[in-house]
Amino acid sequence: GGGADNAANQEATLRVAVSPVPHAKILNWVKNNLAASKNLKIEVVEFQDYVLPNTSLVDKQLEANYFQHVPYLTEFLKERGGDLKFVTPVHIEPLAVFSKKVKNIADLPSGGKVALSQDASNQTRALKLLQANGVLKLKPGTEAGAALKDIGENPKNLKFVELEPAQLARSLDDTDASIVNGNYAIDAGLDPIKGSLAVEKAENNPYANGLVTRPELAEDKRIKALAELLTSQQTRDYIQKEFGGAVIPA
Amino acid sequence: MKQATPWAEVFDKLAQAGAETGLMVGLGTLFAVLGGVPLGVLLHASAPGGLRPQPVVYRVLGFIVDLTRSLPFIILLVALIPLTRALVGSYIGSGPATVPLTIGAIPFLARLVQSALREVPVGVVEAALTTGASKPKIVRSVLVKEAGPALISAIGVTAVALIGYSAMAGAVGGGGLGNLAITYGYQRFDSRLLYTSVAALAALTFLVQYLFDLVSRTVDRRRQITV
Amino acid sequence: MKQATPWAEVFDKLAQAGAETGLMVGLGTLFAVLGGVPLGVLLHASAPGGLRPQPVVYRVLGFIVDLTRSLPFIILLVALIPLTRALVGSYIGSGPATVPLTIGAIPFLARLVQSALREVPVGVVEAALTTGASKPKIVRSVLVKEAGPALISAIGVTAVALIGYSAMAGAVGGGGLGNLAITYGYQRFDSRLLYTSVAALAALTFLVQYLFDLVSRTVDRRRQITV
Amino acid sequence: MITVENLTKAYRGRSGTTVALDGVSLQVPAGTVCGVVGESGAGKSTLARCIALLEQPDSGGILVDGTDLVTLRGSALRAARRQIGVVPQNDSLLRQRTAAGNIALPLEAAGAPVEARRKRVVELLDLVGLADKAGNYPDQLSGGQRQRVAIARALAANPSVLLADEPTSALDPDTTASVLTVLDRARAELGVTVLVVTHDMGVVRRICDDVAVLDRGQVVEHGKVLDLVTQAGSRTSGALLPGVEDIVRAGDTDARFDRVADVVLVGFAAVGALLPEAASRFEVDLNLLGGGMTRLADTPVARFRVALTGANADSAFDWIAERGAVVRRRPTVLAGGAAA
Amino acid sequence: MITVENLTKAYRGRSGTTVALDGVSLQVPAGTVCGVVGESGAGKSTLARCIALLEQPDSGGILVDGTDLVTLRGSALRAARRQIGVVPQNDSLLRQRTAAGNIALPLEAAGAPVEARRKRVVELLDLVGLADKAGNYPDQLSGGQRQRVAIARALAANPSVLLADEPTSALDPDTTASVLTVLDRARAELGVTVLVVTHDMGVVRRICDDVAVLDRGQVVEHGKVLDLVTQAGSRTSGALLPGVEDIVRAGDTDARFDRVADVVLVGFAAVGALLPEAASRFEVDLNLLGGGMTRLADTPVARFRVALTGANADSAFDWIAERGAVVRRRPTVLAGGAAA
Ligand SMILES: Nc1ncnc2c1ncn2[C@@H]1O[C@H](COP(=O)(O)OP(=O)(O)OP(=O)(O)O)[C@@H](O)[C@H]1O
Ligand SMILES: Nc1ncnc2c1ncn2[C@@H]1O[C@H](COP(=O)(O)OP(=O)(O)OP(=O)(O)O)[C@@H](O)[C@H]1O
Ligand SMILES: [Mg+2]
Ligand SMILES: [Mg+2]
Repeated sequence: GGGADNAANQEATLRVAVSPVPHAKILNWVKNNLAASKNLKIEVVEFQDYVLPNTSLVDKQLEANYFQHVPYLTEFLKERGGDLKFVTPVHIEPLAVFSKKVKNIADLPSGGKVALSQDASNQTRALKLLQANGVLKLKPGTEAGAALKDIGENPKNLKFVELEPAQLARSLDDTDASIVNGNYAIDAGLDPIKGSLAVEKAENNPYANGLVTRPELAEDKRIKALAELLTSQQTRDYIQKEFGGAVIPA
Repeated sequence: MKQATPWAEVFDKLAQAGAETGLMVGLGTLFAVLGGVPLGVLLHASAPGGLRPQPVVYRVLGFIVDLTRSLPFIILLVALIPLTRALVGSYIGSGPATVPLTIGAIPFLARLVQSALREVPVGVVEAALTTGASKPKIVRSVLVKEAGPALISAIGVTAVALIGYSAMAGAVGGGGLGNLAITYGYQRFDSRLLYTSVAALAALTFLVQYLFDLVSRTVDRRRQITV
Repeated sequence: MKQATPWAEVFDKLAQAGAETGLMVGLGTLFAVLGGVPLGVLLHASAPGGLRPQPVVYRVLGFIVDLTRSLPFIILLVALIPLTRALVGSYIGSGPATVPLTIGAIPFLARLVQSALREVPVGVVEAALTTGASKPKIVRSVLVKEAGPALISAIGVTAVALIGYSAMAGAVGGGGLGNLAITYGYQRFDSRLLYTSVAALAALTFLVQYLFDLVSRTVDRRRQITV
Repeated sequence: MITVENLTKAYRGRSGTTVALDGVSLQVPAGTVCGVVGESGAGKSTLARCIALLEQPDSGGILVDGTDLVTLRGSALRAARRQIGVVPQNDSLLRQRTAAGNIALPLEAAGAPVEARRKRVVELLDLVGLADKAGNYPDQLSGGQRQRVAIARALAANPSVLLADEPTSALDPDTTASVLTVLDRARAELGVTVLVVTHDMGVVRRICDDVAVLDRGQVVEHGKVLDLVTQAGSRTSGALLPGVEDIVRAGDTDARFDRVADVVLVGFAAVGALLPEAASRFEVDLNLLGGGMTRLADTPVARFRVALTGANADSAFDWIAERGAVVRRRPTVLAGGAAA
Repeated sequence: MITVENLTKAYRGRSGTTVALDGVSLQVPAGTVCGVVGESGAGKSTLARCIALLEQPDSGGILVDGTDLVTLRGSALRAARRQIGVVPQNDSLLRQRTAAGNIALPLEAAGAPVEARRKRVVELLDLVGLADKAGNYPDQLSGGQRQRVAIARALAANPSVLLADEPTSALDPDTTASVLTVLDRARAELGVTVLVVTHDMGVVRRICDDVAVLDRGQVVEHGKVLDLVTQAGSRTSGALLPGVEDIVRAGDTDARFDRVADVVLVGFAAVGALLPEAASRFEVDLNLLGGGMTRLADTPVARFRVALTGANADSAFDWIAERGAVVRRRPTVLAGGAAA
């Protein structure tokens, strides 16, 4: 149905776009366990795509989305236009470097094959994680949106392959290392804390996924209520418990 | 390992996803037929050796058809957002997702229809021409009827392709069995949901194929090898 | 707006992606033919009214074929990882991606082949039977030959479908034009790359379709309507 | 009325050019039946297909009932086509329609109302003896039954011109006779102009007014059947009259007899009695070496190879010839060895 | 040698059951040609298709050269099939192969080496008069040319049995004659057993030793052609001998004459001279009301409707009958009005 009515009607269901993993799981838990307390009606709409949740929010097909972090939102608004507001961060999916071949990131073989995500922001994060661990150096000034072409120094002459995010966790038999999102790692039975060669820091991590809405809805009481619920202690406990470190409350 | 999804939840999810797939594939096939059969007929008629060869029309139609077939689904979907909104008001969910699915299936079916019509024996078409029937009439009562069994097979192939395609409706919240298999089975490593949704998909495909096969054979009045 | 990708880089990327797509579609089509035509022949022969009807074989083959057709590509790809690795050592890159692409295309082509073979006039097959030719011989020199033009069309449809499918090979680092359009053009908002890669895809599709059309018509020895 | 003027048609293929029609001119007056005969590959079907507008001639004109069909377009063309019934040589039935459905095709094209259509189809099925096969699909019919469906279909919309390419090739003599009766009645009662391609001389004998003989794309004989049969040496007479060569035993020369001649007799009076009467009148021994009687439409005709032995043999033949018969003497080898 | 025993075959369809063969028994001795004739829809093609193993009979047995084909399987079956050449009634040429390619099909099936194959194909193309059409595809051939390709194909692998369903239906008389010569030579020189379904009595006359008449799925006549033609009232004689009914003018009753009879004459001696001789010997007026002469294989036969006027008319007929002719008197209406 059209978006305008739901936006105007304070009682109407709040339609929120999420990525299937892990956002849908978290939001569904909130919807099933906490929403009633705030008299909030939520419709969870799962998108397999990272562009359409924003465009459809701009198009007023939805009232909010919850799948992205600030850097991605900034990039999106810059490139595609529109006006969206980041309401609150909810969780971080720290990236971690896994390997079945080496125990230490410094042991990555020369000319080794490293898999990272094909989507822009995860790729940037992966490259920055590698840089932070001294594996490579990005060209100066490219950190913000770094892509493979921005690698300045690659002393080990590593070969990079871009894979679909969920694919990364499966690729370890075929790579020397793969940089995997925490949530996919834990589902794949990898332990991002103990089983990884390196993991993204949670503190001051700019890549916290959060709730986004249109500016005119920023003060909407339903959005505020949802933001509250998503960042409530119960939810944080749930995330902790459910994802065991692979997804960290922001 | 984490706990398996409870069966009750599995069935709930399957039921909902099945309904979504059913909607997308059912409507998609229906509209693909409404669009793809006429388009295929046009392609066939305007092609060299057709009922009314028109090289320019054929090339232009062919280009549109091939352009549409060449686009990755997500790009087609995005390109069609204005159309989808104009048609159904929104582009989110399984209903609206049917629009790009259909538009994607139409040129696919059209090419299959064209191939099928090419197999109608020329003598039969000539006989129809000599009756003084108009070309639209010949299309309807001769070409389409004579190619009937092959057309039904082609529609079946399209319906099955739509079952596969419809997994991509997940990009706009379309849900469906394919999307369920991807999100749960593939992204979340939930084998219970993976296997059940894949089984549901396979069963659906098998059923669709079986039915189209059956209808195609039933309406076919030609002799078959008997020994 | 960020700076547009320089044309030199665009062409580099297109060239590489084009090569990847060419590899995946070319090899994929080749192997799909090697697998799909025999499988389609088997389906046709074992079907009711076929050369040697075998209901059990037909059902089992049909089930495998339909199962494969029903799977979302990414699931098929994951399911085939062990096979792919066994065959080519790795499952990452455009070469290995050809394995699931092929396996996905085989049953698709097989059903098209089956439909095409069904259009071979029964009298011709009977005539071949009375010569005492063996069934494999009849398949090769009669069925496949007589259905030739339709088979070539079917292979063309499969090749075009592979162009579309191959976009999904990006999931395993297969690259290709479709993936370029999606990950760079669409997801990274690079319209120069989007449009050029889509144009390249369209041109490729058009070319493939045109060639298969041409060959199909050229090898066809049947009369066409001349007035 | 069908007028074909100087029609030329060649098929160009990879392996060379075949001239199928090489300047064919032909007239079929309204309400007559013209047979087109000739060897396999002579161009008969090509001619019929050109007139039916299924082949584009290279040059020449085709007028049907005064209009040049080739220049017509659109609905005028379709209306003209509806006036022309076509029985193609090749199997052309719709495989997915019943016999009745096939016959209904031209009626649908003409926009006949459903009830009228149904009635006409029943009538036609009856006419071709297939009332009990109305619901059979072509693949459930015998060869001859399929051919009769094609004939019924061509007649369905009451065309004023009928082009029939070997319409009885799959039919036994009895069925052929009944089909020919149907065609003959169409001509007689409805004034239909018929062009019938056939290799069956029986068909020519029974219903053709005119006949055209095609040979390698050219018309080598064309005229009224009755004129052509009495024309000595015409192919038509050779083909239509009872054979005389057939009967003579190898080595059984004409030498045993004084005089031998092939005699063609036309009409009731001549056919039965002329020869015996001559024999008794001239007191010669009459021997029939071959030939027989037949009928062209309603006219009995006969050709016999007659041998006369006796002094008056020559006079007897002269007498026969005077009475309107065509007598062609044959050389007989005399005892002395010289030809007479 | 083909033996068919009590063969039954019904087609079951939505609109009821058609009994196509109803207890058919038939024997075609090795090296003979058996014609199968009968009305359209009588079951002729069904019979041929059953023998060719293209239809599964409901009951009954089929033995070809002593083996029951129905029980054979696998390579034994294929070997047996290679011994049987089949010319189907329907167009059955491979559309995507040339004339030569079609003819080569049975040779490929038999695994003949390429060079032998090529040679045999050329030979066969020549035999059926299509040497210049070797490279034409079926859609580039005329109807009769296609039929000849089918015949050549059936003969290609030198089968010992040939089943031909209307092999000359699309052929003009001359081409038919040359094709029949081919079949006749195959029988004479190679001892091929031939079953030929035909509606063309000319075919039966020229090459058939035996003939079987099918009527609604049953064999109503079966025997040697020469025996059947002299059997009064047999369908075969009606069909094979020159027609007598045809010639008599409507209203032209037999009443004008004293005695009328249909006379069938067989053999060289009888055919030419018997009737005139009788006329002069008994001093009666001889009038031929119809009929003619023809030839069955090499034997001349004739049937005439003969009217005799004169006192000795009866004696003359008796004399004719004594000399081996079959004489069937016809009732003549006497002046008084009573039948004689
Ligand atoms: N597949 C079928 N289904 C139903 N009826 C059939 C089928 N095939 C043949 N028949 C019927 O069986 C009868 C015998 O057919 P068959 O083809 O043997 O006749 P035929 O003697 O060869 O006739 P023709 O001289 O016309 O070719 C016909 O009445 C025909 O309609
Ligand atoms: N499409 C074609 N391409 C090339 N040659 C052709 C084509 N159609 C017919 N011919 C040739 O043209 C000639 C005339 O063919 P047509 O069909 O008119 O003969 P026809 O007199 O009807 O013979 P039939 O009695 O055998 O049917 C034949 O030699 C044939 O091989
Ligand atoms: Mg012809
Ligand atoms: Mg038949």
